[in-house]
Amino acid sequence: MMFRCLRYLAGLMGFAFLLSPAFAADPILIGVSLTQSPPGSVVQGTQVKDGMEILKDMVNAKGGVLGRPIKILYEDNQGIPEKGRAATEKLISSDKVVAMAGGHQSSVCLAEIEVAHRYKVPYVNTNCWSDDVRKRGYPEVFNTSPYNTLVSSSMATTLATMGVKRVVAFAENTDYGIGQAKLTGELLKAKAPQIEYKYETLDRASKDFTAAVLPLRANPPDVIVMSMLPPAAYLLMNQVYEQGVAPTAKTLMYDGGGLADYPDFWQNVKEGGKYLLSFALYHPQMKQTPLASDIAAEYKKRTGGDINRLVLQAADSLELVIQGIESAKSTDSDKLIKAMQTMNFKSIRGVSDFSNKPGFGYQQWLEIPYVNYELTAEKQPIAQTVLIQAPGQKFDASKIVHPAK
Amino acid sequence: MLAFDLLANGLIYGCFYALMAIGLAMIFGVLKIVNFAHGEFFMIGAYTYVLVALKLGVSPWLALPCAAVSGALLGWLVERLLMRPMYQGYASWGFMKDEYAVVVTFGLSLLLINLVDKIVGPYSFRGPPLIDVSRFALGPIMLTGQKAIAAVVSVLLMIGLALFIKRSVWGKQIQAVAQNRLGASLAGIDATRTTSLIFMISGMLAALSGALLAPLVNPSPDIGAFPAVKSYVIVVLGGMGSIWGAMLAALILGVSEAFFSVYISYDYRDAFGLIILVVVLLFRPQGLFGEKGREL
Amino acid sequence: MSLLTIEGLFAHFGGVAAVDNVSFDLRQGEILGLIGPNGSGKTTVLNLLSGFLTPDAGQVRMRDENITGMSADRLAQRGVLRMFQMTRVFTRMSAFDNLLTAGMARGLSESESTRRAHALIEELTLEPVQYLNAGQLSGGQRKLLEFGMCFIEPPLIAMLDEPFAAVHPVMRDVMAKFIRARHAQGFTFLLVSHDMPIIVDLCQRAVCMNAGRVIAAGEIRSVLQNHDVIEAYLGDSETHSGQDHPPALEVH
Amino acid sequence: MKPIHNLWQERLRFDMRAALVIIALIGLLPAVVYGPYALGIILVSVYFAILALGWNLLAGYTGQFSLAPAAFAMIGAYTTALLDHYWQVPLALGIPAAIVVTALFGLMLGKLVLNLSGPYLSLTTLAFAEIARVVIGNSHEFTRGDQGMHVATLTDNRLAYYYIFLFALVVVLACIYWLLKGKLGRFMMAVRDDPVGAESRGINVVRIKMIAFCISCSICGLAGSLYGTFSQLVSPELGLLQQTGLILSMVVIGGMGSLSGAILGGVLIYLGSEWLRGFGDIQMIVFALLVIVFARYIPGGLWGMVAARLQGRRS
Repeated sequence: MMFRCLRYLAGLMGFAFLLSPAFAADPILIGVSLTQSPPGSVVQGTQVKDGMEILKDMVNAKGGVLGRPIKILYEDNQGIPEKGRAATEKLISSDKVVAMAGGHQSSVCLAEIEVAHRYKVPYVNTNCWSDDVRKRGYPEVFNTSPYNTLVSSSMATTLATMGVKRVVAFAENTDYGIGQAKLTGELLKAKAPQIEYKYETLDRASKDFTAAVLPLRANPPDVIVMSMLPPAAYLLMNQVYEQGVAPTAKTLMYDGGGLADYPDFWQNVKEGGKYLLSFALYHPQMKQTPLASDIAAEYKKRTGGDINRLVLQAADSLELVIQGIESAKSTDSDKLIKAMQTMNFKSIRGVSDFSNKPGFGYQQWLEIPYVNYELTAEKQPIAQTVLIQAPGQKFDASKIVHPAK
Repeated sequence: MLAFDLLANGLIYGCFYALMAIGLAMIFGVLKIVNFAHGEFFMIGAYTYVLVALKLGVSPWLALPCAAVSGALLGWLVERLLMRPMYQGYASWGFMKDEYAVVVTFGLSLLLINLVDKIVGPYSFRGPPLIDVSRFALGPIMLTGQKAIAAVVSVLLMIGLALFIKRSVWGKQIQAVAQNRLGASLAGIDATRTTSLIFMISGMLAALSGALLAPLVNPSPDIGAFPAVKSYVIVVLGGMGSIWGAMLAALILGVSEAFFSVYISYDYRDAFGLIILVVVLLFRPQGLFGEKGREL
Repeated sequence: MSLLTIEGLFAHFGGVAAVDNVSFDLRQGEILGLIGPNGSGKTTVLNLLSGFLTPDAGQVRMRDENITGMSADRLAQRGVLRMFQMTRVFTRMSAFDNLLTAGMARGLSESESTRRAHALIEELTLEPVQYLNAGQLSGGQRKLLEFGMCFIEPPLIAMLDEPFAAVHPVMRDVMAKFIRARHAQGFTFLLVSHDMPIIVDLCQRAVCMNAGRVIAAGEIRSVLQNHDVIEAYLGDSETHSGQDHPPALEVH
Repeated sequence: MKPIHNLWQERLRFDMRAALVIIALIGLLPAVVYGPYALGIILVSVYFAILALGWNLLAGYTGQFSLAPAAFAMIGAYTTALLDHYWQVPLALGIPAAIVVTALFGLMLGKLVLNLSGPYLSLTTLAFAEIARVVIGNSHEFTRGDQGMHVATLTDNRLAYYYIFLFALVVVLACIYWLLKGKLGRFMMAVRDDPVGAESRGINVVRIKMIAFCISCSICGLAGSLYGTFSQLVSPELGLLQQTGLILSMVVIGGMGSLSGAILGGVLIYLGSEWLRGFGDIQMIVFALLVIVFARYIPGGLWGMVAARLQGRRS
């Protein structure tokens, strides 16, 4: 009798033991400060969160890192630098996270890296494009995110190869927008001085850009570059279309913000989106690592939508932390930072190593793969878009389609 | 040519502004308080329109009245639950009216924004247009069908309102209460009921303007901010509570904004309306069309 | 000897001439009654004299200084005080504090105004309520309080706007007593009122206005017997509360 | 058993004592709270307490319902930041400069609005607040737009900073107390209760309003400037309308026209909203509901309730 009880007990214990071993150990905390409520871009925040969650669950299902599960603590920063600063402060100093990740708005990043720098905690920048984030030269900050210089130079090349004469850029009044527009201008001056380029800053909070668009009606440029984010970008596209400025046989719009794969893109722009020329960091035709495809599948399963670059970027920034911990064999932040600097990072989007030359490339994954494609029909999923520039290849202007009139 | 375009667009947006602002002006005229949640009335209207039309697949033309109803309902609730204590009971409240109103409506706007953000989600929707003419040339100016229709509807609404206020019994009662609450109630007008009517109208107009603009401004939970600030400016510009003043001020604002942003600076465009306001107040403290009453 | 001289005062609201070429003078140490039917412009004259309105034309001289259009607070500093028909006390301060504040506003030291405040509280029979917020006082008590606020630092001229309207008889007597006492000490009053009996027994001279014009001025009885005055009162469409039937009746 | 003396000075003294007690309690908080983050939070709550005091002086005591406190905090912060960024002015000068500049802005705005009444004043100050924010937020070249500016800091020691803020709070409180107990205080309340009456008694209403306005503005400026140096970041968001709304609700919930009320409201509400983080992403909803319920059902504010109790016991 007694003996049988013991057997049951043993059996139970054994069973309990079989339950995922990871959760025996206390979790590794990783802090994420993102936008979950207005005025910031909640659209971005949501996708960052999705990406993080998916990868985290995958890793934990495989038993976590160093035998410990990953736990992500989210803080809402409303896209306000000040709030971001406070959130980071909280995560680092009171929740004691081993690393920060997920930053997706340059203004906020710039505030947050100050904190990370002060506490010497690694900070992985998921989607802050502004070069200033790198130029601060903080050893704690690692950038798996694309950066304005990359985008601008690619756009400059594009414009040069397209052989256009006049270009007008609309930039939102953030460091991302203005930074990109300025940079594109400078690079154009170097690459193709014959191109006449000017940019206009628009208030991203504004709802009516007609007044900015109207002056273009008299004499439309060949390309209108957009360095803007939703929702302002959507409104601008609609109003440009409404005023008949673009897309036309003469004028196309060129998006430098990777808009076209936002989940709410088509529900916000209708005809305006057709013929949009887009710089993009993700395209199904890119070479995908198996992990990336798994994530895409999982994302489809969870949200029913197609994967997009931001989700992957988010996963990537988490992946960086995980690999760092694994190669450092510790969660101690100094060791972690060392490891992340020295190891070579197998990114979800292809192997990548960080340059450490000061300036825009500091601790930046330089060769982020990108493409240029054009949307040739309404409601067109990314997979069916026309690649004007396949990954790693030259921009082929001959593939660009113009509307009949 | 460009000037003409600007004028046309300015006027159209002026109409939209007017529709947004009138409701605020009315509340102002009657209660002399700032309704900080005015922008959220707009937002609720826009969302009702979008959701009813997109999710329930109802024709936009039916979604419009739905939006109106939602706005009126919200207005009624606000008056009933939050505003009433200011002029009923709470005798001691006479002196803390302003602060109470501001704080309570501030809380309300915060509540509504975040409720919608959590329930409907943060993504912005583009409302379905009332007519599917994506763009057409009206003489030299380009318009979307929606913009044209919206402008027409809002003009009609304003005319309707003006007639309602001038002709109908209710309208007369509103005027009475606005001029002298006590006097009106002595004359046997149910001031409380009139006030709640005003809130309903105000909410309805804001909601309608939200619905009409939904296809143009792609509402998101925080959409309310821009109509709200514009409306505040317009109301002061037009002279507190003067409906005609508000309408005119709205048109002026719309047009001058358009020109300012092209010929002076786009960046400071939203500051511009406010600058006009400051200038006007320097010379006419009672606003453009408000008339100075006798003190004492 | 004349303390205040008003010459050809005009004031318009939009098209309406509320005060139309009004001239009279106020002598040192007298109680001048300013009477007339509703809407005859009495209060407007008061507002003009106390600096709450600036006349469109005309002149106000105190002694030989021109004080036309001087702001209310400066006039008050010079000793031209006025009381309101709708009392204007500081509702969220205690009655005592009201007096104190009034005193300090006239430039008295705190200790001095405290001393006088106590005295006035006593004279005006306000002890029981002196620590209540003025907002909690009855209409009559507020009027008394206003008297106190005017007199905490002796004014050159005290202008009273309908001090007796809607006041309990007892209070009214206290006020009348107060005015008489002050008059005896040689203070000057401008008394706007409907209440004929009191006008008659307080004032020596009176000015009667109608439709913004002065229709009669001079020794009180002569004014009350003046044909235009009786006309004005009888013709006055609104009939007032009991006490002022046509003034002439008072006289015979 | 002496009567309840409803005398201004007495009430003020009582209020002041209570305020000092509250501050003393706040001063002891660091003994119980742990870690720089927690310290940071109570520090920010003190920041709001200062703002609340500043605004309360204007709205609660002088009855001028300005809607620009946050804007003035922002202007103060930017003054210090710009001086630091362009001319490397030491904070020892930068912070006083913020006080002066905001006072000047207050003067300008005051000249414009103080002859306006109630709603006009509110809306015009609101308009001013928005102008200030839009202009600062869009002058990328000068203020680096909504990217915000990096500011020097007084010290990296959190605790030290906490007591710097507390000191500032005490100084502000002392100044306000000194103001209120003199002539000026009485005149302010006279203006609040009845401008016309006040004028008729010989009070120069506009001048009183103007003084109150400038002082209140410069208090907000000081708070903002200090806050900037603490967070080492100033951004236009400091001047958001929501911030003003927050300050208003602090004062109203704490109790208008009361020193301790403002401080109590400032500290409690901020701590509360931090505590609400526990509710995750519905914290804003809960907060909004609390604000509404408080404003609706507790007119006198927290202080109203407490004071009634204490006064009652004293009699």
